[in-house]
Amino acid sequence: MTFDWMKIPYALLTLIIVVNYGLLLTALVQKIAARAGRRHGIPIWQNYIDLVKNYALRTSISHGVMYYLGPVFRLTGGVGLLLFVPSLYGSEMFSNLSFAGDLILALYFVFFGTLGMALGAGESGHPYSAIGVSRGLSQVTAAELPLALAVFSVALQYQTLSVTDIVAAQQGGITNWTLFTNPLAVTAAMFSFLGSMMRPPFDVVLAPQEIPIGPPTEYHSSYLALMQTNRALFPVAKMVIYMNLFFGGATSWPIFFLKIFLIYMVSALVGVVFPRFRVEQSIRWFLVWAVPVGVLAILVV
Amino acid sequence: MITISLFTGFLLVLAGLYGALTNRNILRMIVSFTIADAGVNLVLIAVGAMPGRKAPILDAAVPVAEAARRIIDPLPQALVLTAIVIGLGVTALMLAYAYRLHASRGSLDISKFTELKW
Amino acid sequence: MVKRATALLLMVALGLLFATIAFDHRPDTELNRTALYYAENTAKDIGAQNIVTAIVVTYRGLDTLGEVTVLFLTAAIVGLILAAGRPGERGSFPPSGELLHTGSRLLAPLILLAGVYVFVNGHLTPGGGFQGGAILASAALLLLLTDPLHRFGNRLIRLVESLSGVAYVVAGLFGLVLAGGFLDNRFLPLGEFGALFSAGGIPVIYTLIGLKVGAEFASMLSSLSRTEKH
Amino acid sequence: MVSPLHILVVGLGAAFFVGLLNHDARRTAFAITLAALAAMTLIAGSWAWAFLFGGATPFTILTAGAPPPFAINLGVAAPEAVLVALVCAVGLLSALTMRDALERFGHRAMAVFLVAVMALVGIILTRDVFNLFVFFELIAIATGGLVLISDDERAVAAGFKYLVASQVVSIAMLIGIIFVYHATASLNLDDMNGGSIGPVDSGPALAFFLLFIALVIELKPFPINGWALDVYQSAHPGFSALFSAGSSTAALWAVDKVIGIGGAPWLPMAAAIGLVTFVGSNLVALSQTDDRRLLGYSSVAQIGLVLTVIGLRDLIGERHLAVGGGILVTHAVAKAGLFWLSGLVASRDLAGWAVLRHRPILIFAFATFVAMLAGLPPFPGFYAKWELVHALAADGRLAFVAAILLGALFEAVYLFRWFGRAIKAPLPEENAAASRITGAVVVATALAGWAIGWTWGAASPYGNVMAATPLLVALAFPLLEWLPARVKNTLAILVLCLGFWVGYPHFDPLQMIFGAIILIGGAVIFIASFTFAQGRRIGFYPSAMLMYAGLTMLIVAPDTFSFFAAWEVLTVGSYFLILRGKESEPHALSYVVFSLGGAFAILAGFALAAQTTAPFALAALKQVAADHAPWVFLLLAVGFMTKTASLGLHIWLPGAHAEAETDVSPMVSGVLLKAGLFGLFMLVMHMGRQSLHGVELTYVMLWIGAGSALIGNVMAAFQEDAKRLLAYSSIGQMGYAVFGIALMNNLGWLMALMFVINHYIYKSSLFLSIGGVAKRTGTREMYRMGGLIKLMPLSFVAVLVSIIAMSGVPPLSGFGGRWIFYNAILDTDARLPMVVIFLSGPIAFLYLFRLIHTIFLGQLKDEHRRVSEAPVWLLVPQMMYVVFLLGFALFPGLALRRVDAFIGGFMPERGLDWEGTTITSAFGHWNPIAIMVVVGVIFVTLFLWLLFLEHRAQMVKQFNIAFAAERPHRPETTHFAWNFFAPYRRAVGVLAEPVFERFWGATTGALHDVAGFVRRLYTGDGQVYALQVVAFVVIVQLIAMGMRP
Repeated sequence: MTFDWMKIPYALLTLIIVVNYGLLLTALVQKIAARAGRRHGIPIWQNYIDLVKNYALRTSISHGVMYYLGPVFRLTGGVGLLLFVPSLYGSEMFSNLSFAGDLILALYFVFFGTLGMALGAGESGHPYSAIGVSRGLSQVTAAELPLALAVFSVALQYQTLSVTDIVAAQQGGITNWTLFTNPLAVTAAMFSFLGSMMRPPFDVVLAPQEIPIGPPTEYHSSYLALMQTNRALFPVAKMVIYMNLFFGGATSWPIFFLKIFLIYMVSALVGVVFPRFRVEQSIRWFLVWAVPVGVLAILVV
Repeated sequence: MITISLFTGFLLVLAGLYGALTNRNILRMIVSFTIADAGVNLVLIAVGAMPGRKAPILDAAVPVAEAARRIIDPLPQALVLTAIVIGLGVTALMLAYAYRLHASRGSLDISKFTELKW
Repeated sequence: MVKRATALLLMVALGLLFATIAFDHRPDTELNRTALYYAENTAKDIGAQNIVTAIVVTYRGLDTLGEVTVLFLTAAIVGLILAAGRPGERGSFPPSGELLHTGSRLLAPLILLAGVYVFVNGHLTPGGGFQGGAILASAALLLLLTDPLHRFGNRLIRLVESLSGVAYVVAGLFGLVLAGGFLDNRFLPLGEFGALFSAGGIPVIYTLIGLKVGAEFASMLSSLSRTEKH
Repeated sequence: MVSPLHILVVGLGAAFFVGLLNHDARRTAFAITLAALAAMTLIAGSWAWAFLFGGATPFTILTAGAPPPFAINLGVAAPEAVLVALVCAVGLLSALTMRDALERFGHRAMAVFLVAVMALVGIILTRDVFNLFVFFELIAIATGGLVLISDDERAVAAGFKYLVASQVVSIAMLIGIIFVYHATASLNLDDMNGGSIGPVDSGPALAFFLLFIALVIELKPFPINGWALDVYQSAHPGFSALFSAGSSTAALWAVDKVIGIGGAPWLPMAAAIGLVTFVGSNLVALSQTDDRRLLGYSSVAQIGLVLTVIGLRDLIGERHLAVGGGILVTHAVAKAGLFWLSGLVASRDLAGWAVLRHRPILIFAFATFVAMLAGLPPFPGFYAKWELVHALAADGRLAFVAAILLGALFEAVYLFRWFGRAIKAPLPEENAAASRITGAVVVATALAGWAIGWTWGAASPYGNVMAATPLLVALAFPLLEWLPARVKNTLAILVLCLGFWVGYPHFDPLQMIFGAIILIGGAVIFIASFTFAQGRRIGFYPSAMLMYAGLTMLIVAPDTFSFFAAWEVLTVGSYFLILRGKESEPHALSYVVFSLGGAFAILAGFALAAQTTAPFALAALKQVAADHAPWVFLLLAVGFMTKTASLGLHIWLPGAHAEAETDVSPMVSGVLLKAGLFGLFMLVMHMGRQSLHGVELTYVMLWIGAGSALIGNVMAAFQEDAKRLLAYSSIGQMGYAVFGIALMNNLGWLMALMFVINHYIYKSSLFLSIGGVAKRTGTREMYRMGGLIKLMPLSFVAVLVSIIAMSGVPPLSGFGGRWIFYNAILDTDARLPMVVIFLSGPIAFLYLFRLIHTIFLGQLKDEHRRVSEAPVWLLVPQMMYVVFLLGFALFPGLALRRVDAFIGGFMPERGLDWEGTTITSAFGHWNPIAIMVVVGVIFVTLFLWLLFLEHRAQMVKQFNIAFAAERPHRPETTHFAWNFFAPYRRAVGVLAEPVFERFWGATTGALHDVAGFVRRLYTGDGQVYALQVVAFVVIVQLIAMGMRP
């Protein structure tokens, strides 16, 4: 096959844009959440400071190979996820590496980083990591379900698995968005979205109070830095998929930024309103509320 | 005549069986069986019999020429001979068994010999 | 009680079955073809006056052989059983009365003679090997009664028992080789109808049967008598 | 040729002559007895040979030089010759095994024994009904005598009970005979045949009924056979052998001869009694613990089955002799062998047979006999079962089929339970009673069994199972048992590879996939077996090769018969294999019972499909008549899904796979499970969609597949035992495959095949790694392990790659399966089952992570600090699998392109496009190489960056963690592993309820209760038994009257 080498710099460009946007966005959302809680909150550039600091830290230890590779897996997952889906519709420049695969690839690649980091965290031997992983996996099995159903319903709706085609089908007016053509699917998907954003009420995995930040407990310095990068990158990458599937995609960066911000705000708003679920509660919640919607979405489409 | 012996035979069989099925004493059972055997033999003979005919012996009384019209069916008689002997053999055998059983347990009650079951 | 009731019930049912059989039974007025064949052919083929004998010894010789075997088996097994359970000590028996003694001395030979007569004439007159053998055995019984401790030679009995048996089989084979088939009596000349030495091998076979039956009964009796405790 | 008459003559003459000897000459007497029996066997054998191979023609032997019916005559034809030979041979061998006893009891006993054998011959040969009676009486009396030749005091009572019963029988028989004679004017069977007996309720007919029922009672029908069972239990095993193999055989033949007199109206009665006996006796045997009595029950049952065949002779036609004979011969040989074998076992308890393990050759014989009785190939019983079921199904007597197969299943249960006990019970100290003669007799009998199997197969119209090359190769391995295990192992590998090389040109793409997995895959697993190849490793290679032989025969089978034969072969082979595990006895049993149950379903399905055509090509399943096609589909599907351990039929799998030996687990998981999938493929390819009462069966399969996937995964997530976890995950994986097949579209099947390949690779790899870990750590409980990554790095890598592949995360090959799966379900409209599949998808992550985390990560336990890497021979195949996985991930096309094209031949819609490196479906695309490259590049880049930042990172000790600011002191308390997914269990624990286990447990429990209740009929009171006999006569008559119009 012939490979267009120009894709690489373009991909890198996308990467840089998204990372920076992610850093700002997460900070902004945290600030908003803080304000909602009548606190002052962090400065908008806080994430940059943390990142620089952690990259600069040199006191570093390792618990073993998997521990060492954990962050690499994690970030690879994030970057890969971002690059396997086109960011901007109709722009050859930002279609990234989507030639490698379609929607299914993206969906399954989500787990790549999670798995890798879980393994890394596991080798640290810290019980909190293991507990965090246990909770995270348990919750995700239920949380992923509505999304899978929604995605499948959308795929059925448009009879394709190619992200580009799905976006194409939504062009020409806001009413063509899946949001309006297939509201059930979108509802189910957004439920699942809440579950996967690690924000209340579904943040028991990180559980900042009783088990300091869950799986990554043992990570520090530049390990942590890689993860923070990912933490900025990953949600955006994920939301790109949501945007493409349900909200008509984006044809230019401004629209891109706007839509992503709005999608993020959903979970942020829910997060400031609701208290935290225990794992089994959230699982039941997904099975009782989200899954039926997804099933409905599949049946009616 | 034939009918009578036939019924008698059957009655004997029933009586013998009844006895064998109800008497717990082994010797009584054996005796009952001999009664039943006798009944069976009687039935055999009765079936062979034919009204107004003679025993199948071709002496002066029954010339060879008219044997066909004068004698009764000889076959059942031959059979009954065998049957008798066999019955006798079995009876002897059971008696011997009765002896052994009594020797082993000091009792002739058949319901006492039930180690083997299920 | 339950058992008796069941037994009774069963007998009734069985009785009904038998009754149907009996009521359906119609005695023949004419000989059926098997009987007819015997009636017509015995004289010329077998040469025996007593058709029953002819059937027993020849036509259905195999049955008779089996029959003899039954006695042989019984004798052997009775011996087996009682040998296993034989009491060690021999009780002393009261002397049997004078009358019995003399009587038996007088009778035993006669009885033996009668027995022999019965089975030698089996092909002419009623009677035959089994009856004769039984009579012989009764002689043995008599002797046992008169003197329980006296054992007439087991060896002799066993000899007679086996030899007559083997001889019987051999006689059967003669039939197979010299005449029409196994146990065919015509390996000897038929002789003149009605004479003592007639009907081919029948007298021989019946004699053997008589001896064997006698021997079997005798051995059975003696084994049984051994079980007598005191 | 010597006339068969002389068999009688010799027997009788010798008996009389032996009587002549006195007690001291018992050596001579025994010599004469043997000589006589040998002579009889010789004569009989020569005639059997003449009739089977010499083309001799039937003839009659006259006695008394007069023609029948006026004199007794004997008839000799092929069946008589064979049966007589059988009886004489059994007599001879029994005499050998009874030597001590016979000599102790002296010449009388020997004479009786001779007469008994002679009389059996007489029963078989005579054509005269009264003569039959005489011989029966001889048997009765001789039995009465021979029972006493026993060390068991209880034998006396048993003998008396037997005599009482036979008295009743003989009374009925005599009355019957005389009236039948009166009605037919003859005593000659050939003369009386043709039903000249009036209407069925007339006097003569009732008389015949008495005669007939008397003969039937001679067969010891259930449930009025207590007297016979006591004899079986208490007599000398040598005599019991004759009693079981000889008496019953002769009596059966007598029934077959006599039933002709009454003619057709009486056949149903025979069939019914036989069937009741077969099922009932096997049922009662379930709760039997005394080995000889158990054999008694089994004998009764087998004879009942033959009686059924006799009763069905108008249906089966002239083959009824072949069918009945097949069952009868198998039964006689096996039962005699087992009785003789029991003579070598001191204890009467089933577990007592463990003593045989001192002489493996006897175990081989034991296995042979069990296989024969269970009707497994290549023994005559197998062919008979096949033909019988086919004949019945063709006639639409499905109730019969069901009953027969049920009874056969009961029998299999107690036989295999017995065998398993013998193999697994603790080995007693004292050696098996060292009677060399008996041992030799037993072994000779077993070999004779194989020989009969061969000749029978050669004669059967379906072709000879034993002649199949794979089976021959497998059967060669028992002969090589003396070789050291390493040699045998190498040999096995070579054989498998050779097999693939030979088959390669002939395989179609589907067979190619399965063939590669079975043969090449099998060979790879054998590499791991080098680890355990110390000493001889008796029994392992024959079993394994038997299984592979069966699998090979399965994929190349052209017609239903060879397919079914192969199925049975692989089942029994894998059973022996599984049974080798330490704790595996109960699980092996449930495996074999489920498998045989499934096999019976398959048999019924094939029979229903084939109707009368034989042999029936698998391809002909297309043309099955529409009215019963759905049923065929249903039966076959159920049968195959027992092997794939689909929901409801899955409970055997976890134990069987988990308890098996380390190198056996991958064989039975990675390879064996594929047999079921192959069957399903065969089924749907030939029969397509079928719907029953408007329910589409493939749709039901979808649900079952989805359910299996869900339950399998959930259960796996909750296991503490690593191998059980893997076993449950197999259930889940097979669920996916079944689902794919049931999708009934191109991609669905492709996905199923993808799972076939992937599952073989990663499941084998995982079982080997985990096996290695278990071997080193001495436990399979995951929470007892932990932190092993540093000690067993290679095992860790193998597991890591395997679980990434299994989880379906890109870039490894599992993703291909998922991708095809999504495209496949887009093609169908069956949406609800998909929800279930979706639900089960992510759950895989739970158990996979748990597997690798709790074993290799976390805290190392103190007792494992010295653990070393797994044995090299275990690692070699694992590394090969890793390479496979990567390779298959990069180039799935290599395996799948041709299959895709092949499937296209069955399916309307198009499959995938394999343009260059991109794989395109109607909905999306996927480029494995690109994915691998992209991910690789990103990963490496980031890794280098991290290396640049963290190159001075220093390794720290185990407990150097920020654990609430203080140092934990014990790995046990720090290693979070036990009940890892507690919250998940709290949420969905209801799914882990052992519903099906309870169901099957209740079923078996109920059966045993019934058995325990029914057998209270056997009070042990001889009088009650006699009462039962009379009652039987009456009741049968009443029922018969009730049934008749």
